[in-house]
Amino acid sequence: MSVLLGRDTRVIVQGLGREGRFHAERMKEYGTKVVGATKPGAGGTSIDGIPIFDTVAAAVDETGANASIVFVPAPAAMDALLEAIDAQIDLVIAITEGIPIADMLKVAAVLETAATTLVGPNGPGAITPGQSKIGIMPAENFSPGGVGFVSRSGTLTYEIADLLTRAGLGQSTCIGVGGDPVVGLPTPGAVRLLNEDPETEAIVIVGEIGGSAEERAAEYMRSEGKKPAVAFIAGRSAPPGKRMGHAGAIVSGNQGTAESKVRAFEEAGIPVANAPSEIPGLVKKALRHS
Amino acid sequence: MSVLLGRDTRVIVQGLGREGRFHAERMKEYGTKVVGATKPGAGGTSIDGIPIFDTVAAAVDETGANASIVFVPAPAAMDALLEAIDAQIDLVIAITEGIPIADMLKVAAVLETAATTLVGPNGPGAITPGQSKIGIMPAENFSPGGVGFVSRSGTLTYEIADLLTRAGLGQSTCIGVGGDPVVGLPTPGAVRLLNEDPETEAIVIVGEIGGSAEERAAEYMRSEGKKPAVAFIAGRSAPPGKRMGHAGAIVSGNQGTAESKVRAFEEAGIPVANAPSEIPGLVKKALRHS
Amino acid sequence: MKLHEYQAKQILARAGIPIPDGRLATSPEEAEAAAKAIAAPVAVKAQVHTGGRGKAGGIKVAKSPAEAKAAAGAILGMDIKGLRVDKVYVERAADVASELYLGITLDRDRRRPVVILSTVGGVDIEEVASSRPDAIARGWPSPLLGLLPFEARALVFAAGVAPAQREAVADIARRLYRVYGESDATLVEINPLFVQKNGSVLAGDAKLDIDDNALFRLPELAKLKEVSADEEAEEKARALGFSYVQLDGDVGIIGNGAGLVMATLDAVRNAGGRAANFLDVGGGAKEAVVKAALEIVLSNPRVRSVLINIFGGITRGDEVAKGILDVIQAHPPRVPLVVRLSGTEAEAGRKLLESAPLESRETMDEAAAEAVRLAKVPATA
Amino acid sequence: MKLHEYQAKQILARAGIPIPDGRLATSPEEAEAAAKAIAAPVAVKAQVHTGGRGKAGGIKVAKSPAEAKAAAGAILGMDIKGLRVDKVYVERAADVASELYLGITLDRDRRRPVVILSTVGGVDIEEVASSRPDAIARGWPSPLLGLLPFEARALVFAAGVAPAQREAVADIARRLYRVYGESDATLVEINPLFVQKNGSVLAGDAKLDIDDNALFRLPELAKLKEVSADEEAEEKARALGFSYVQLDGDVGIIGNGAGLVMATLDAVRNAGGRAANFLDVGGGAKEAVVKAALEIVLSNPRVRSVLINIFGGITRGDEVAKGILDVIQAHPPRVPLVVRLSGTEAEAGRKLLESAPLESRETMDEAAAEAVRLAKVPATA
Repeated sequence: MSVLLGRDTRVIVQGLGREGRFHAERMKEYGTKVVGATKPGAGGTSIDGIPIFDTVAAAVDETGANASIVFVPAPAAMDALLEAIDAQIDLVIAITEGIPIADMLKVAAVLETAATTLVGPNGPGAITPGQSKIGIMPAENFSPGGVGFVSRSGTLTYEIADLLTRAGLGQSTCIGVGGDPVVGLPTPGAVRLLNEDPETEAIVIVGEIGGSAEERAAEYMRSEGKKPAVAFIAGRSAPPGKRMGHAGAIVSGNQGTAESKVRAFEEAGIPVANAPSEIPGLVKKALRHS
Repeated sequence: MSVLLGRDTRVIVQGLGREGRFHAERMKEYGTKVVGATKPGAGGTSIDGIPIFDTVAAAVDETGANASIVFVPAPAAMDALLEAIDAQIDLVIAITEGIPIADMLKVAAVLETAATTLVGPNGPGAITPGQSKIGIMPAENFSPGGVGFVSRSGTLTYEIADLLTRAGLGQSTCIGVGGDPVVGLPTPGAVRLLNEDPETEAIVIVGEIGGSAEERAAEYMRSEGKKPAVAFIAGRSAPPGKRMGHAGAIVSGNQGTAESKVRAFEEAGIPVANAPSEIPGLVKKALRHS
Repeated sequence: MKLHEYQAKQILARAGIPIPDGRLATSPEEAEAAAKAIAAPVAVKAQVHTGGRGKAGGIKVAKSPAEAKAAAGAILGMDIKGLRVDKVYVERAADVASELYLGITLDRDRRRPVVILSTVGGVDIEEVASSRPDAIARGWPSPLLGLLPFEARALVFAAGVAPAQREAVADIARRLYRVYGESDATLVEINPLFVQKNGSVLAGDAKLDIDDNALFRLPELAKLKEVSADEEAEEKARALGFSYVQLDGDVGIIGNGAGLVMATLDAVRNAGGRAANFLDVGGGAKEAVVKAALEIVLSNPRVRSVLINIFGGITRGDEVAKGILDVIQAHPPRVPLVVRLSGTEAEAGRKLLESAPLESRETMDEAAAEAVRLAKVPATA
Repeated sequence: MKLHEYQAKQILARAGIPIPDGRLATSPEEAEAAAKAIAAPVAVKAQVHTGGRGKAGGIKVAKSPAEAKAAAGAILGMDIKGLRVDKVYVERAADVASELYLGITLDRDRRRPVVILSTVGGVDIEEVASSRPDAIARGWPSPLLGLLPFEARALVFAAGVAPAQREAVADIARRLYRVYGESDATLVEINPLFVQKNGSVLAGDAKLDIDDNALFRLPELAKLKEVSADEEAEEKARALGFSYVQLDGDVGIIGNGAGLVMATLDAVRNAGGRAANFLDVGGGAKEAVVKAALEIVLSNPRVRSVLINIFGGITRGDEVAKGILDVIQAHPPRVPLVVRLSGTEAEAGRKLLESAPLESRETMDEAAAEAVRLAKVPATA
């Protein structure tokens, strides 16, 4: 494995509804070890060949799962996340969109002293190409290699993975940190994981307007960066005060502007692409110069 | 120092009312470094020669205090304790009686991941004789030496310290863990500190009816005990269902009986005194045989 | 502080927990009217602050208003474990299929609330805990987050609640936890929690004990406080700032500090006597407090000697001595006094007492032995 | 979701925060009656979901009911930043000695709420934050414990609140935090928080923005939702499950995934054009959704070309293609369409579109360039 997930990662699915079933199937096809799922009251049965448990604790006990993917609808998502954290699952990936901020603040407070890494919510998940995929990304756009990739966006991640793959740049691990204002593993933390990963040779950081996660990631790379990095910021043309889909993608006052983020990366010596299509070229150039 | 407190411990007083002032004076007389006190709104002044601060954080910043003693009345005590924990004070000693259990449960939950050791509430405090006293115990009953001493009671602690001192058995550190059902450092944790303290040669454990802290302490000593110990249980003649003053001192159903505690100590090879007056003799005997 | 079943049930109902239709009655006529209004078989239940009322005949089923009147007539005025029944609760009888136990209290070792659920209800849960530990499920919610849905579900699965009742029981558990938190409860219990033949779930009984230390912030609950006759002395002591528990021996005990007083009780027993009470005057006891304490202890007719054991810390021996002198000069006590002073200003105190009509001893053991001896001397005068 | 000042103030008042006496009015006559009832000088304040109403003339002081009537007549119907004023709030004028700022919002970096207090109130707090950072005190309470008394005190000391108001301001801060928590606020603000000449403290204005994602559990607040004319298209889109923001360019944009749509907007700008909107159809977009999205985008008269950029993950390219074909067959669009499909089933989708009257491109950059070019072609027919 590169970071977070690899061949030995054993995953359970929380929320095996229509979407959960569809993606569990895709993950299994990819080779991800999907070892169980939770559905209160259906414990002991199986769905699509996946053993079902009443609780996460029971699933962990009986399957040795060390990761979980959460599709539980927003109103019950906090409970699902806290259940996974309580069961001391190493990696929890939350796909769910629209979780109230107050709920995520509670989850974040619990995470402060928990052993779990939460990726998401409202992201596509994470993938270590060729080994394990825990998420909803179309696997065919990804390929194994040395580019670590962090993104706040979903489909933009697929787009960029596709461009990298076509350019012959495989990926070590891609982490979709999620588009909400409060996420479990924000961009700087994800960048740190890749920076410290021996299998990652270069890092691509895809940010968007809103918040200051990109500025903090740039600051971190400026002082601790061990490998070349390339950045892209989506939403450079977005006007202030308008929320661009993601609850986190908003420029309010002088907070969260694309300019500030681009400047931060440039000050850290990290080239910023004007369009996703420029990223592969910048990565190649950066690798040549490092 | 032996454990928790010693010559270099710097104490602030939270709640400098009548009782707080009286005991601050006694502590200073004993040689305890009382470096400040908090009284919101009176910051910058001084009382009885003690500099006053508006907040615990300010007091810590300016005095380098690493301990605090809390006399704040019960309704505001949770806030005072959380303020001290938030200021990352190493040792907090709570004298306050009558704190609601729900408040102490919150404090206990915060302590789970904090750096602070809380002794009390509803106890006499702690003393390392000859070095530092943070509490309300009459100092003249204590003397320096090698007997570590843990107690759930206040005046009974003075009584037994007096008996030990008269018998020529000085004390390393005496810890009054407090008589409430929920305390910061329960008996087993206090016993562990003394067991691992190189300056403590023998341990006296004074328990009382209610709860199972004594059983757990006995269990701990049975498996990890490095030095001789002697126990005493107050309330052997108390009938079930009657609360003996301390909110924690109650036998309910088959929980918390003196018999169970005595048996646990005996099974751990720890002699149990029938009266406080027997304790010094048992300690001497235990030290001879060790 | 204990609440009556009917009070506890009102609080549960406000939290959205289903309870049977019920009405309070203080006379047979009111009970009859209540049964008429409910228009179904009812249970007539004594409202007293003690357990075991069922075994004592304090609960009767009535199929008609007339039967309810008769039942109330039999129960009202009854003595249950020393408590007189003044009120009955008339409640629609449930159509019981099975009984569960649900309770929340403090787990001192874990320093967390513990939620206990069992499919063996209607009985002493401690008995079930020791005879069939597997029949009991426990959960320890964080006091900062409350009982989360997943924790309630885990309990329901672990206890083996039938599928049809799982959701309802998990929901009731979460609501009960809210009651526990919002009313600063030390114990809240639904035992039995009925499962009716139609599948619905309903609180059969309810117990709610409140943390006395939290009453200052619970004005509504504080109003419900009732003091029974045998608790009066204890309440009076509490009002004076010390704690008093009546026991059944003949040596009156006064001391400072709960542990020291307990040890004094033990010392009396070691000397072959029996304590008449526990009385802790607390820290910093002043003259007036000692005086009031003596009066309370002497008001117990069984007391044949009084042992005062003070180890001075905050409390000063001379002040205690003055209090003792004052009260025995004003009202010479009807029984002998033994005093043991130690600690702060003890010597000054002992000096003050030298010429007083009482026994002074240096150690707790000696003082206890003397008090026990004096209690056995036949009363003179 | 934003609340009006009068709604926010009602919520603050219920939480025990002092507010001036005030009444809502929708006509000059009602405003006159309100001023008469208040019987003191009043402020007549436009109730619109935007800031800066003061500068726009939306607040007037009136010394008599007649003046209040006149003020309301001037304000009602006014246009403030494109919003029509339908309601005014008539409020007793405060006797202001000084103004503070108090607000609570989310600190994304710390993942905690942040409470902000400043003795410089009544102005843009972001301006104060950059020009006089020391005039602002901040605290980050734990969402599990709420704003504790000691934290509120620390804020009051750090901000330099005058001794006479410290207790009141700390108390209001704690109550405001409760409002923040209980109403799932993303922002709650009292600016200015008045200190009156008699020393009392009072909310001068109030702002309360609610987390839309939490409205499902806030039925009372959800009822207060108002949709202004210019937000209608955005609301319609939200009801259909996708997000839409109107902008002022002429290239209509449809895409899936917020990041991809933002990147598409950027690509349009890179190609020298301007996007007319942001529209994210979200994940798993089906035929019907694409159809509805096209209709919404085309309803904007400024749109001169439409760029559809779909990268298939959950969304399948063939389904998107079918949706496009359906809608252009039923209602041939008045402007040219450029489609870029990639990812899952993209090839199948592109094949379906081959004979359709639209432009298909392989990359985002090419598609954006084509859409910009077509928007600049003068309209024919």
